[in-house]
Amino acid sequence: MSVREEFDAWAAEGREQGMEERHWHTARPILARIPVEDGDTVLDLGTGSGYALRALRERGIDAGYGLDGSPEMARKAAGYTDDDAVGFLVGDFDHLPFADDSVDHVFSMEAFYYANDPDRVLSEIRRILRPGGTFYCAVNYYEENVASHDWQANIEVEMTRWNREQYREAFREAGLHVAEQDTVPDREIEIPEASAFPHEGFADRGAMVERYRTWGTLLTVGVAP
Amino acid sequence: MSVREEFDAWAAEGREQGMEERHWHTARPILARIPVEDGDTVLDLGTGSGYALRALRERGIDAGYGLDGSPEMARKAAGYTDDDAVGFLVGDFDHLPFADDSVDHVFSMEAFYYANDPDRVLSEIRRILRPGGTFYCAVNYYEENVASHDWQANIEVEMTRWNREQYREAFREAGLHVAEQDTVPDREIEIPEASAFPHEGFADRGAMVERYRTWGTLLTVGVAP
Amino acid sequence: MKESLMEIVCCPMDKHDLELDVDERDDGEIISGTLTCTDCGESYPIEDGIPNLLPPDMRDDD
Amino acid sequence: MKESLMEIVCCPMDKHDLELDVDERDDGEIISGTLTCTDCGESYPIEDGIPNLLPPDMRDDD
Ligand SMILES: Nc1ncnc2c1ncn2[C@@H]1O[C@H](CSCC[C@H](N)C(=O)O)[C@@H](O)[C@H]1O
Ligand SMILES: Nc1ncnc2c1ncn2[C@@H]1O[C@H](CSCC[C@H](N)C(=O)O)[C@@H](O)[C@H]1O
Repeated sequence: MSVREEFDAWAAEGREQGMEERHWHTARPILARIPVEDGDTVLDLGTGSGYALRALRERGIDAGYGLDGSPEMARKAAGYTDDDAVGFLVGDFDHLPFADDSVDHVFSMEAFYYANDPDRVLSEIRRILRPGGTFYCAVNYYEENVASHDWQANIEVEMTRWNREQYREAFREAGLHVAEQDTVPDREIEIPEASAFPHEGFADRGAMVERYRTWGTLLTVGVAP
Repeated sequence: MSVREEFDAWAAEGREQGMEERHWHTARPILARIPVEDGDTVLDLGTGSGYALRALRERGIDAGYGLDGSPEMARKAAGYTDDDAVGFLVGDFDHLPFADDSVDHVFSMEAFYYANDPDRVLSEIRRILRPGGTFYCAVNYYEENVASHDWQANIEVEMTRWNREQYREAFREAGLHVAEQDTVPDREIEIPEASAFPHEGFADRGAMVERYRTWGTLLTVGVAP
Repeated sequence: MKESLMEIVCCPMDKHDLELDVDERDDGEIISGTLTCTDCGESYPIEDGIPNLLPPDMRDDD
Repeated sequence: MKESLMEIVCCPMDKHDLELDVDERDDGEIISGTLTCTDCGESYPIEDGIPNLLPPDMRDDD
């Protein structure tokens, strides 16, 4: 199934709302780290409901654009804001429709690993970032997060499962400096008492704690030279 | 009083141990973010007891050098490790005794604001960093952390109190890209019940919570282009 | 879409500038129209205010 | 100090290379000696294994 078909279906089911709610636990502290300034232009790759741009606008960025491969998702996102400085477009990670040196920061949450050719996406990001611009890439599907390993079974789009080091290497290969790498815990999700397990697919409480509090989401920050 | 006299006295009183213990609460999550690789050379500015380099060596860096303006502090730091790959030297922030493009990462914890000329220190750091090298600068003495404002009264070395934006501007002025800015909370320090206040100079519990859990330490990450 | 998007947007295939043809406008907003690459001539639709800049083969795969 | 420090260390004043004179060695460690700038000629002491590369006026201020 194509990205478009898969995520058009997600949008039809309203899944962008549940994602926003859950991803916000880790997106909030990550977005807070981005050194945005008034006047900046920010791009959100795989924007889903578009919540990240709405949040960054409250910090004064000049313009936010959300790109998504699913027309239905982009339509949903557009419906959630009437802020003139936030816009959405349909496009593919591998073929970014943005000019060279045109963007100050790129953010992407739980989306990068769906790319058809992640190395190419990194080159594209490097191309569109202004010197000193950052790429904040957050992924919860990654090698060290063992609980994520079986997610591929539930989705027909092929996913890339790199480890921490592979992320750093791929960023550098694409010409981005690696400024930071961090596992950002989800401190907000409720984890019930041990007696409630199995719960949400976790055999025991320890496994759920490890999944959320330890591995959370992997953040890699790249900077254009 | 000179930096040397002030901190030689701190070292004589053994204060480097209390600082290590307290600063570790925020230093640990900050050090974890630095994307060090095997083979890297890391510099710790205002190293105190030298704990940061000992921690980074466990992640496999090739060499760590701790610089401190206090000969007594450097002697103490040297006494805390017998790792051949960690070395200490006496020097001043404004006059870094390192060659151009010689260091992969610079770390500095609760020390930068003692510099005589902080803009000059940033230029010096920019000079010694290899392209893509990072400067992780953590300061708990800063404008937004109002509880820190009266610290100057207890120390004769003049301190620089910038706000978040001034840090970003000064980094850029020195030619560093700003990759990240974050307030890193101290989640570990024990904060007693409301009835125990006044406590450690805080009038009430709320003030202590704000000081540690909200403002913690301000991290600004610069990257050499 | 806002006309200001034109400042940064380009053809996803060859990265050349796009030319905007507006069919319908509402306030400052472009509701429908076409973006055409000034180099390869490929055109991309704007529908319900949202430009579709998928590569043509991904756009038309249904 | 380790001799490997020589690879990255320089004169704090003019950033020129330093020359190492060893007075005392213990295993690989240089316990005491002098670092001298190959350009300005300023010299910096190594004592108890720790080089003191403070600018001369800050070193001698007591
Ligand atoms: N190759 C690709 N190009 C563009 N968008 C893609 C894509 N692969 C996946 N996506 C989009 O990426 C999103 C992943 S879901 C994450 C949504 C949002 N960032 C959040 O945090 O909740 C989906 O909306 C999906 O349509
Ligand atoms: N101008 C300067 N040059 C070099 N070192 C300085 C300095 N000003 C202050 N220092 C050193 O910076 C240290 C600050 S105390 C912090 C120590 C350690 N980083 C920790 O986190 O615990 C002291 O050891 C002091 O001697």
